[in-house]
Amino acid sequence: MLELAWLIPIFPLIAYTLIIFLTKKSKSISVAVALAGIVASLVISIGVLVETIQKGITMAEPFEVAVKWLRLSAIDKYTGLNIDMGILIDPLSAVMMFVVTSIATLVIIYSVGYMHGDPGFSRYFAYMSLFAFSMLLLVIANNFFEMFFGWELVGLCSYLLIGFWFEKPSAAKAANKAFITNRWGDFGFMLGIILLYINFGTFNFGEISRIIGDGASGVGAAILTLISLLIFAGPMAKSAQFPLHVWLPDAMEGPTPVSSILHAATMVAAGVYLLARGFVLFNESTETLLFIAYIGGITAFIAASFALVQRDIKRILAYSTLSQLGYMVMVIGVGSITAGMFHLTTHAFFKCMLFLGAGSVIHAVHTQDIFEMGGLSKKMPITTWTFIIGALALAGIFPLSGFWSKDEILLATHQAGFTGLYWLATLVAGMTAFYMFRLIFIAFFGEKRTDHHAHESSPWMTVPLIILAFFAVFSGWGLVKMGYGSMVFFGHPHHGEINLGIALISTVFALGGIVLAWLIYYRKIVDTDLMKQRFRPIYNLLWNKLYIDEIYEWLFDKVMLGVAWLCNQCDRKVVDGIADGLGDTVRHTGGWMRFMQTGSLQNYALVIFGAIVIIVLLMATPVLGGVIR
Amino acid sequence: MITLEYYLILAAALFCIGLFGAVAKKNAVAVLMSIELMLNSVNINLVAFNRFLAPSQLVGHVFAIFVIVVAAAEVAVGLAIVISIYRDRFSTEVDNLDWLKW
Amino acid sequence: MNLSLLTLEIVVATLALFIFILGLVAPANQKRGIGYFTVLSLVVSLIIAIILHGESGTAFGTMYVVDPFSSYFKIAFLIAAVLVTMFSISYVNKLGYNQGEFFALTVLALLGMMIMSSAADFITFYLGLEMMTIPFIILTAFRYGDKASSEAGMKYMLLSAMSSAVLLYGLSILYGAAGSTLYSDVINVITGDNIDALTVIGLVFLLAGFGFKISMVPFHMWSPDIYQGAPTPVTAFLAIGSKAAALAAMIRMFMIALPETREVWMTLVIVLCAMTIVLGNFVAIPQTNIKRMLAYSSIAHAGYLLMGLVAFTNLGISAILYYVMIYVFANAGAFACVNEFGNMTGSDEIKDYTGMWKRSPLIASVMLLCLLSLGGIPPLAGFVGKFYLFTAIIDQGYIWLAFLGIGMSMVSVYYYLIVVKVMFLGKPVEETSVPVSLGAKTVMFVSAVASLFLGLYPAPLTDIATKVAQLFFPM
Amino acid sequence: MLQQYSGLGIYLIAAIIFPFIIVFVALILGPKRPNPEKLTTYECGLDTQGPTWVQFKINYFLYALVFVVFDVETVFLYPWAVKFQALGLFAFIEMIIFIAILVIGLWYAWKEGALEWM
Repeated sequence: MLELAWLIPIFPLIAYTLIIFLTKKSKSISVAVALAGIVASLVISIGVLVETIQKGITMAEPFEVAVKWLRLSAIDKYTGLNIDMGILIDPLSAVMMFVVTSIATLVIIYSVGYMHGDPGFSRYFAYMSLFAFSMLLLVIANNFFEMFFGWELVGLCSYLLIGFWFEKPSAAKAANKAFITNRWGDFGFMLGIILLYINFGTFNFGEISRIIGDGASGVGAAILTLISLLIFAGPMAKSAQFPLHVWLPDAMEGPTPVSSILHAATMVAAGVYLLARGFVLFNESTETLLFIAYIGGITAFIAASFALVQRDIKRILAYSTLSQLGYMVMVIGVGSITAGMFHLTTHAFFKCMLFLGAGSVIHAVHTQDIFEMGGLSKKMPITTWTFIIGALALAGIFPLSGFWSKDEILLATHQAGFTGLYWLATLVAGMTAFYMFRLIFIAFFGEKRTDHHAHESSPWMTVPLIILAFFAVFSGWGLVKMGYGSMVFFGHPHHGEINLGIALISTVFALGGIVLAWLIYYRKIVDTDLMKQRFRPIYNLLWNKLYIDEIYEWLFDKVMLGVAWLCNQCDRKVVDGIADGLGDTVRHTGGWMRFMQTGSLQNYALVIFGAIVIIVLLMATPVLGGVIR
Repeated sequence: MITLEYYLILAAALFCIGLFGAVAKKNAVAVLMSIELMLNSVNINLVAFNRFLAPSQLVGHVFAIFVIVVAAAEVAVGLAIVISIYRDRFSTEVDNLDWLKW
Repeated sequence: MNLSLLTLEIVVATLALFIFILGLVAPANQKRGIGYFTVLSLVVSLIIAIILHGESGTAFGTMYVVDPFSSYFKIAFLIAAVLVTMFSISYVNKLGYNQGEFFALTVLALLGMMIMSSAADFITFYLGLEMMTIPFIILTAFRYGDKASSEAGMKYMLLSAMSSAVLLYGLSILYGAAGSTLYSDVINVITGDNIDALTVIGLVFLLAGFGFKISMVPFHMWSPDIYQGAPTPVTAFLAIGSKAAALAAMIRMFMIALPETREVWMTLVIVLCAMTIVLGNFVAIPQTNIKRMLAYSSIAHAGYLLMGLVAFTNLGISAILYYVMIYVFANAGAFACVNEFGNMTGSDEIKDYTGMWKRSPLIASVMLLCLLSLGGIPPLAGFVGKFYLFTAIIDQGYIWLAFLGIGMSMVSVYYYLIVVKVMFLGKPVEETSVPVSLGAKTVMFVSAVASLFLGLYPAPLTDIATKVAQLFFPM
Repeated sequence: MLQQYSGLGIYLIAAIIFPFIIVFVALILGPKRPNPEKLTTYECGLDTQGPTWVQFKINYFLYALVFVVFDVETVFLYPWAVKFQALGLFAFIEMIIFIAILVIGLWYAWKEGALEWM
């Protein structure tokens, strides 16, 4: 099986090509092709996972194959540029690939029901396959460059899929926002890996960790910090960490299955995966790790607080995704990739399920405002119960999957001695439980507010929900039993024993959140509007997400477009301006500078010759080395 | 005794006069003529250098001849375009050439 | 003298004259055939060029050098010419007059580029330059009765005449300093220690002349106007060929003749390169006319290409070579789209591209590919090219320049996305579909496939580029 | 010493005498019938009316352009002619090609009607 691992990304690519070039016309065939592609990858990745466990392939001795992709031989004193395209199979990538393929399969099945009757039906499945390809390429990559390649591709797919319903201007706007925000992250990432290459002479993960392990890198601590910080810019954008988190909530403009797989389960987790993959690098610089940890903590907290007041079901889930991603990044920052990846895995399942559930709700009631829903528990039992399971898992209630991974995170944070972050995280756990059950009590159990004719969705949509629910319940416990900690780790294997104290505290917080939500939104012991009035400023602050978007909009308009405008003016007007201005001044003194007012053509000429004169003068001065002696 | 410097200074002066004309003249034909002046200053340079530095071979002269010929071709094209512009706008003023805004 | 070295040039020159005659003798109703003939014969000469790419030697003493470097660029020019002529056929037929002249002049310009790429002597270089420029001037003003076109022609003619005067003045001074016009002599005479003020001035003038041709800030100002006013195929050829040819000549002159004077021009080139990148990218943002936008983006790309020269290493030069090739394909594709759309609607305004996805999926998708390739998004070729260049300069320690370059390429994505957004995410102003001529279809297909393939599997081309670049940095 | 310039001297004398002979011949052979028409001053003597900068006919410029080009191209013929013996066959063929190209240009001008005064 391992030899076939390289096929895992290829199948979806083939599916994409087929759909685009051949089967675009026929919806059913396109679906079949997309499904076939992803299922094939799923089968192989299961095989790979099993074999990885059986053969005892560890992080230390991974299975690696590579082909030359770009070879520029080094000419004596000039360094060359050697880039491979390879596959790297170790528990980390094996598990990740299983997660991606299984979720992609379920989501594609779900989409058949969800996208039914959409004009862009085939195009949708083509994009989905393309995304699967890029994501798997990113996961299976054995070097930073290849990873960056997939990284950019998933960005492109997310752009295409967010803007899928481009009739909606908001969708178009969101797509651009997401793409451009991510470009700024990639900017750092790209610069980082180039610097990395210049200093280490390789992109390959294995070789880099070897070089660092031997301590023979001869790279200064400062430059290592710089590199790791630059690379972290990538995850900050992709995993929507504060302050680059603004694009993710808007990304909910896309179709809900897209939000579930790209912007909840897998793509946004790519940043976390990168952190785990390149951890050896980040581990070299304590400053970077500290930065990562606190960025994660801040994200987790502010996102949870935003989620408290949202009305849009998808936005609530989006902010909870943000805060969970914050968890993962934070815990990797404190040094435990085990906990981070563990939570990534469990979160992928239950968050994907929550989104699909939300999708099925939206499909039924055609609104996203939870205050317009209510009373759905009767009409859509399956959706309701799966949703509740997901919420419980997210809240981290024993024995659902979320409990185990969240406990891991809290434990790791506590053991690493970040007491502040630990209490913050625990608090966030409570907030999470609160806003999730606020959602549930309003949308599913609250009295019916508008007359929507909700009905349970088609089996295409419910079956994946049920399967995911199964994962949401058992994946955490199962992975612990499988000894996840001894498979995916950095340095020494990590055995996930339950620390009763921490587990208890977090559970108490979670239950507290649920009870609070129950009291406020089900029993209505307090008038929410009154509370809104009482805490108006805070409420507004949270409702407007601390005005961060507005600040960015302002910055973007004022600064970037301003600079553009300025350059443009320079290029257009200044020449004329100077010319005319001078012309005006000298017209009175005499006509000898009339030429200053001639048409633009001669102003170009003026600029050319003026530039020459200035350059010569500069050359004469020591500024440029005073080459004229 | 006239040394190389004289020629170079003459050429430089000629270049500058041509330059002034090129940016100062309003009439496209006049601009063309000024550009010719610039090219001729180059010719003076070339011939002078050849005479004073490498009189043995005639590279400078050959270069000058080529410059003259190419300049003639350029002028021919230039005048043709001037004519076509005149047909459009009934003027050969370079100031009027601002339809293509920046 | 071994004339066989000149086979390609002779073929192309004969072709140009033959097309002229064809334009004279062909009856008016059959003139459209000339275009197809031109494309075919250019393809043939491209094949010849590929067959002959191996050989090297010098002709006319050492005035004219045929080596891998020149062959590489000649192939690039030929590809550009083939693509441009392919999609210009429909344009010229729509124009309806002087088909023969149009194609003959295009081929003549091509000949000029070829001569530039293998000139190893000031005179030869100058002749090649003018042989390229004068046909371009005529082509720019090709639509008579069209004010924009004739004005663009006028501006281009006057400004390029001035710039060549400047260039010549510089050359004459260098000739004076070196006592010879042969690169092989110049390098021996002008060495690092005997640079006097006059030489420096000569170098500056020379750089200004080159800067004009490759539209390097602050000598770039002509290009947006000319690009906008000229007929679209001419704009395409101007953007691709003229720039590449000037760059080729510049590399050869600065690498072979004037490497000793690096301390003089390197700082200058670095500064101007940075200015070019910044200004080109930022000014492209507010543009409303797509040809102007592409003009500014091509200014920015001139800056990126100069990075390779700044690096002054094998890596840098090979990066330039690779980038030139992908730049040819990406731009040809984009301009083919612009051309077809302009043919039908007569408009180059970006806002008229609204809903292109509905009106012509082909144009929309090819435009998307080409623009993203120019913007440097994986897996398209532009990404590899940019990566290549940035690696080259960071390797030489110009991290700030790479930082600037990468940042600006992010900015560039922004204004490319404006077009993409308009094309894909907008309601079409009118539903009528845009017809695409066969030639343009071919160009679009070729350039799209090339941009994709060279991005997914660049190794073959990069290997060639590295080998060619070793010419300047022998092992 | 002087002998070698005698040819030149003879040529000079002939050149000076020849115009006189022509004028003389015209004087004795030409018919003389004067009338007022002929005796009026030539018209450029009149004071002009309207703008003096009249626009020339376009063909005038065309002639000018064609002339300039061909005139200057011939500059290459002089060095070649001077060194003809030394340069030999190869240069000869080159010059033939050069002239052939010029001829094509002329043909083009002709065909495009640059030479007709319409």
